[in-house]
Amino acid sequence: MSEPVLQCENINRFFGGIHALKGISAEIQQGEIFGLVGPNGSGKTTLVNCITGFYAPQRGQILFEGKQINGMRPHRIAANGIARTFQNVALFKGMSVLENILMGRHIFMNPNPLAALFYPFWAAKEEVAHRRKVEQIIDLLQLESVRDEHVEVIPLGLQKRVELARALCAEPRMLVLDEPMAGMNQEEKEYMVRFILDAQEELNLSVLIIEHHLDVVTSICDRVLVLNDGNKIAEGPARTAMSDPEVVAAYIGGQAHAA
Amino acid sequence: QDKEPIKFGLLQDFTAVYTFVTGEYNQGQQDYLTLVNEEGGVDGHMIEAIVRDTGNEPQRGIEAYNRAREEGAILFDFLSTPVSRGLVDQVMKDEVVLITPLHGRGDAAAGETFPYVFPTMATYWSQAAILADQIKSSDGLEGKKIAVVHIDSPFGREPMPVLEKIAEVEGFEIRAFPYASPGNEQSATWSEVRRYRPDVVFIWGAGGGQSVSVQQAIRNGIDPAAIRSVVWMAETDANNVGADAMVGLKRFEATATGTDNPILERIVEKVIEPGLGAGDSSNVGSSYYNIGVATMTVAVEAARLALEREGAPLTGPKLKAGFEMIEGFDAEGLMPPITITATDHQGGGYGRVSEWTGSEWKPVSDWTTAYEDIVHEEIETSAATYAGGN
Amino acid sequence: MAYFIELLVNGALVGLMYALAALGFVLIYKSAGVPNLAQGALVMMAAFLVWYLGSLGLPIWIAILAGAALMFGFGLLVERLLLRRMVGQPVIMVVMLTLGMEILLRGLIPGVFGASPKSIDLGIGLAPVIVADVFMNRAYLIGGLVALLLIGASMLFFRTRLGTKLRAVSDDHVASWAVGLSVERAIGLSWGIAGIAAVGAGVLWGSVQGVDWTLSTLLFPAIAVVILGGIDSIKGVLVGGLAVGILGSVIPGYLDAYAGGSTRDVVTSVIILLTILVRPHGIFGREDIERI
Amino acid sequence: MFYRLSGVRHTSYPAARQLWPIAADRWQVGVLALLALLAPLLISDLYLGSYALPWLIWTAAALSLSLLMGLGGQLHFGFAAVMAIGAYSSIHLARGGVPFEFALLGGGLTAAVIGTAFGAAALRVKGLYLVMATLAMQYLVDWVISNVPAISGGAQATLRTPEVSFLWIPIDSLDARYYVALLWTVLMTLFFLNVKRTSFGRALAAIRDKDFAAAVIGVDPFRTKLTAFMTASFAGGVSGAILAFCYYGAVTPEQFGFNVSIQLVAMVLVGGLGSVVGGYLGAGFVLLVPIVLTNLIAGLGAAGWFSISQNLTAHLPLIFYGGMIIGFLLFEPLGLAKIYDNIRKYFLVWPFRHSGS
Amino acid sequence: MSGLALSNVEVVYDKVFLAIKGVSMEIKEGEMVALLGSNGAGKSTTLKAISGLLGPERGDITRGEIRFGDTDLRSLGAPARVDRGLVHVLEGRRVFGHLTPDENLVAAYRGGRAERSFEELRDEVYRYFPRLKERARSKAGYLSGGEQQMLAIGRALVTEPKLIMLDEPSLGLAPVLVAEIFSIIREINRKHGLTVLLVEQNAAATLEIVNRAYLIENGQIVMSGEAATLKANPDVQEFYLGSGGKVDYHAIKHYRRRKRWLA
Ligand SMILES: Nc1ncnc2c1ncn2[C@@H]1O[C@H](COP(=O)(O)OP(=O)(O)OP(=O)(O)O)[C@@H](O)[C@H]1O
Ligand SMILES: Nc1ncnc2c1ncn2[C@@H]1O[C@H](COP(=O)(O)OP(=O)(O)OP(=O)(O)O)[C@@H](O)[C@H]1O
Ligand SMILES: CC(C)C[C@H](N)C(=O)O
Ligand SMILES: [Mg+2]
Ligand SMILES: [Mg+2]
Repeated sequence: MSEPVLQCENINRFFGGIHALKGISAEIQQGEIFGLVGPNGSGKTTLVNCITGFYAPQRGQILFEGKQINGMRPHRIAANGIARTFQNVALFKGMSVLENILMGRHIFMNPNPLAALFYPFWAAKEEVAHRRKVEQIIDLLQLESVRDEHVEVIPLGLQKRVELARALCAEPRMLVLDEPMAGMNQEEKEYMVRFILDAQEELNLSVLIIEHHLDVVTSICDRVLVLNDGNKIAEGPARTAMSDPEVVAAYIGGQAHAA
Repeated sequence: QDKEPIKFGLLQDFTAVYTFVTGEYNQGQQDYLTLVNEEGGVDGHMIEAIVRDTGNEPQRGIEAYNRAREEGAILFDFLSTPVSRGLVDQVMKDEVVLITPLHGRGDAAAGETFPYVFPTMATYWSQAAILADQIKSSDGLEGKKIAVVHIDSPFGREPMPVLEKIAEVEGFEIRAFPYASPGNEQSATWSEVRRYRPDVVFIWGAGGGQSVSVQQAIRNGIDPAAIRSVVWMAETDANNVGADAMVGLKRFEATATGTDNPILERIVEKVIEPGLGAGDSSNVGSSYYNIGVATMTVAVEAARLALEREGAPLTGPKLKAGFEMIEGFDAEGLMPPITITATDHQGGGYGRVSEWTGSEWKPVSDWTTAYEDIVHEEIETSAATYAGGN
Repeated sequence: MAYFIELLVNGALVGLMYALAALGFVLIYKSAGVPNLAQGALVMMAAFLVWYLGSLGLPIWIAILAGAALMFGFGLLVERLLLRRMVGQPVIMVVMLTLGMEILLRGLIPGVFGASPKSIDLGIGLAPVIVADVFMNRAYLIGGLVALLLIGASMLFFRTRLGTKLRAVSDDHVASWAVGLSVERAIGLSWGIAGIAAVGAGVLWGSVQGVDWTLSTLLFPAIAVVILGGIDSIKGVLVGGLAVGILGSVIPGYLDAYAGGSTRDVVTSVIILLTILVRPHGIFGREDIERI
Repeated sequence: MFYRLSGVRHTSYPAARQLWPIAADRWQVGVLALLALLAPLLISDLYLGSYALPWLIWTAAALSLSLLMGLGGQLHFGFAAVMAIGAYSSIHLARGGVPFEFALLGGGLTAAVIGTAFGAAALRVKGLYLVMATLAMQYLVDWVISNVPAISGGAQATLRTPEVSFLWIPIDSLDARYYVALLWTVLMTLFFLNVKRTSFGRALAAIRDKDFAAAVIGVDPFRTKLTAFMTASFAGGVSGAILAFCYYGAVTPEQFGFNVSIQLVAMVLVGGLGSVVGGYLGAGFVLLVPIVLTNLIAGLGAAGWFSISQNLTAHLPLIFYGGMIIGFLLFEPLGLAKIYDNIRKYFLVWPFRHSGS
Repeated sequence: MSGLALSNVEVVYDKVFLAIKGVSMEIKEGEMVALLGSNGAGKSTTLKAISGLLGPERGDITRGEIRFGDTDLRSLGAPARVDRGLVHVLEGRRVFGHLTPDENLVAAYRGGRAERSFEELRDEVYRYFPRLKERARSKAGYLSGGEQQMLAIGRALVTEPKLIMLDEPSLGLAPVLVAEIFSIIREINRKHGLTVLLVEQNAAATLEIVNRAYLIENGQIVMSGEAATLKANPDVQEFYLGSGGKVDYHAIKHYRRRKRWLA
């Protein structure tokens, strides 16, 4: 691995009286899969929200490819090459799967209402060009069968996959996934893992992933960061970090093998 | 009867802004037309009223107007300032008569500019003048302080220019106190009025706002006798304020109130008693009912004159001519004698002042007109702007 | 100074009168989660009912009580016939339904009882109440007291277990069902109570401005009060009412003379705009909890 | 039956993106367009002038609002004020000698500029609070119009539209006014349909659905919302101007009061949010049903079907109208467009009853 | 008397979409049964059909019978079913976000019809979930996922149920909490004889604690039996258990066969 793509330095975030992140620092290397784990409410999503611009950290700074991104608004960060998915699926209801994925191309389009006036000359061409990329991603994630379905009627597992597809369409250099496998059974988990690995490899991405499925974390993450109550309690290669006694106590519990 | 009926379009607002007046007004109109028909019509022609609710919405007014026109109506009454104003051009283009008694554009009194529009009764400008005149003749105007408490709308602001000019002439002080429409809450305005210590208060509103004004005035220690109201003040308002509390309040009136009049007596006898009335018989003789009757007496008179002079079938232009032939017509004492000419569609701008006695309105002045020059000037300048494109 | 105090006091009283009209709106929002655009129509209906009962010869107090009972029943009926079938639909559709209801009532009530204005006489005298050159409106004084009373009672109500259940229902209908709360009954109850609040507003406003359909336009000042105070807060009704009343009285009291028109509605509009921009959820309103 | 999905195959991306991929729909559109073109020959002036003409213009207005409310999810309860701005400024421009075509554009632009200020509130709040903010702005605009005689047209507060011509054709006859309105409405319709298919339209829909998810794929919520307000206000302003020139002939402040705003919202909601068919149906419903009911009830009364007081007769249309809104919502909460859609779908899958696995 | 029986239940969404097709199940009093299946198989739909919550989603039971004890549930509204002792903990927690945990419990308390006092029930919930007691005064909407899940279960227990249905209680929870919640469920079942119907993705943990399980795919029950029997089934192992939890995910990046029992 080479130089870090993302550097978080001393990130602090408060919500009223709650100190949700207490000076977190982390570095994610180019091309690695980086796991973010920790008990519920430990601040994982908050950290990710800081990285993607939804919350501004009150203290600390975040650099992406050497450029400071804290303080930027989410859409600017997206345009800079970070894409993400959400813990609770956040697809656009009322749109088809295809349209949802096409939305991922937004940063490459020109959202001008005048386009609608001259649709045949202008917008249509733009659309058709982007469709090729979209179809590629649909192929990659095997979404052909639901391409034209309304997104709210397809099963949750597929919805998460569509969300991933939407994120990939933006041709990001870094992908942030918040619990992509929550609520999936074994088979679906395996599919999801395969898609994440394929995408990472083929598109040469760095991945930041939050996941509670320990087996997944230990087997695909190069390194992990474990949070507890806004503090970093462990960091390092997945298997080592996960067997840290503090991590076991706070996060995994006695019957770790059960999950 | 094989003579063509004459059709009037009474397309009014029964459900929205003007509900306080429309019911009784329209009932008076219909009852009078029934009376005319019962008595054999106008030269044998029956009069047919096309009655529709417009809800005070312009698009409904336009539709109702076009439909009634297609059915052959040649006279219209919308009893709605916005609808009437909106349709003035159309009416003149279609050459049918629009009557705008006590509403609509005041400058429509200028007959050359508005050949097909007939206010037929005193405009708000004339009303203000007559009220001022009554004060002048009872207590004198000079040195007085007059507060004009009005609804903040074009209608509410309308009397101001005329009153200001009269103030100049007569040497009294005048100040406007607008309250926000619809006027159900005016307390801040009246705090100001009380501090102004006016000798006389004009209240210029309509509907619920009027009784709120009176209540507020009394609560603020203003003697009802010092209050002068625009024509829109009726028995229902008195009841709302408290019939006894309002004793002494004076208003402008364009027609007599009560059933003590040959026409109303005949209505009671031939329409109400046989059960042909258009509504609740307890309304017969109320202020707004009688205004309704009076508007139709003028229209029927115009139709009669037109038929007499020009012969059937009656058309818009003929009816217009009929209106302009009306001379000294007073509806057997129900209203002041009016004379409508091609230049004066207001009919002279007559009216009188009456006072609430606790149970009825008692006239305190004769039918009169006042400050004609000032009113006339106002009409002329306003009509001139219309002629100039607006 | 006396002028200022007078504007202040009367503004406060008027504000309480508006709060009275706003209370029902908040009650329904707080327990059913629906902005009820028909609240003004309920106020109108209540006033017509009380007037009608009075015109049958009932003493005014009995008429008011009977009116309250009828309006409560009407609230239950609305739920039974209409809202029950809308549970789980997008809120905007339920809002539309209340708009339909307001149109229907605005036709039905004046259509049946007559559109010309009626009067309710509460026996509140017109003689001025002037304390140290500060004039007070007797009718508003009484209205303000009634408003305080009803607002207080509502605050206590929402402290009870039943009140908590109603709040739960407004949060999440499906979850309420799942734990055995009868969403239907809760919504019915909240409409019933809002109906009673409407009687208070209808009778007091009706006695001041007369009873006709225009009472239903009280909805707008009521909404202004509610937005300012926070749409689901009863405390907010009180504070919002006072603020709208006082600012809408004091500022125009000094400004009108120069503006050449009545600035009250402009002032109110600006207050609303500023509140929304500065504090989107009103003074006491609850924030939306949105976790990403 | 009438609709056939089978046999419809798309071989290229552009083909799949046609507006009306189903032949039967194309037929319908074609027939309707033809009828609209021939309307002046087919129906009497009464129906052309009092029904078809206002229906078209209000449809354009409703579509403008639907762009904002339906596609963008931004509730706007002050749209009549936006139309008023368009109407008043275009009239003043035309009176000042600006050619009608440019006066329309000018009206639209003024409305767009001021309308975008309305949108500024939308950057802070959504839902009911946005409703209130826009309503408050409606009041402000109303107040300014009716308190500044220079805008409203003097003491009588009536402003007449001057005689104008459009593309060298004088707009003095009903037919001419009808065609101008038709042209504008068709333009609006096509624009609306196309917007849904452009990145702008999708960005709007995305913001409506999940603003944070939209942001994360690079949609700028500020810019998108403001653009939406600007576009809708422009369209609303032009619709207001057309309403003034082609229908009212003279404008008064009441024609653009807040109850008109509510009616516009009702048009959008009753029709169905964000649907073109809904725009037409909703505008028709809100505009014409009260009129039709009034005539129907008056007609029935005259024919002696019932005898009730004048007062009740006048109120019956309101009662039925309110009842119909309630009825439709209970029957199909998603609006008239959804009812239309259900019927259409029924035929699409005919003779099967259910689609799906 | 509080056994649950579904026979041949069919649910249609939106009048067009057939989501479950003739599901039959039986759960005896005091039993703990799991309903397993992949995403979109119809598990939640089945639970909603039982608890009567299909209405708001425009779903409709078009065929079949659901009996609880000796009452036919189909004619009852959702609250009446809760009254009969049947409670449903919804997928995604759905706590009353603007209420405190304490108030959430109050909202679920049945008042006059309850057998035990509110304080008694609340204290019992806090005994199971001490963490909730600490957060009892902050708004439930700001609790962490695990705490919300605990609150949702606690809230259901306050209704004094005979049968509790849990829809994916482990969704999004940290392993330590999953273990905790599962053990509490087991405890409630053992100690109070509460019948449990558990919908889960986490098949391995689930099959550890339940007596029996049903497997649902595509709206149909495809397999059922004792937990031990199912655990031994090779298909179940491969698709639900991940061969005993020892999958090397890097190695699965190749074509996989689909489930056999699918058409
Ligand atoms: N918008 C917010 N307002 C107030 N508090 C918040 C907000 N967002 C998060 N918190 C608090 O910050 C803390 C961290 O929450 P966060 O969502 O980051 O946890 P998490 O690690 O993602 O947990 P989980 O695994 O359950 O998703 C929690 O205590 C939470 O209540
Ligand atoms: N409201 C609805 N309208 C239309 N279809 C729906 C609705 N809810 C669910 N469905 C469909 O019904 C099927 C079964 O859904 P259900 O929610 O019961 O699945 P599940 O087994 O609980 O899946 P998950 O693991 O995602 O919770 C799915 O295909 C889903 O798309
Ligand atoms: C019919 C009348 C009451 C109309 C009045 N001029 C107004 O505008 O309010
Ligand atoms: Mg999280
Ligand atoms: Mg489910």
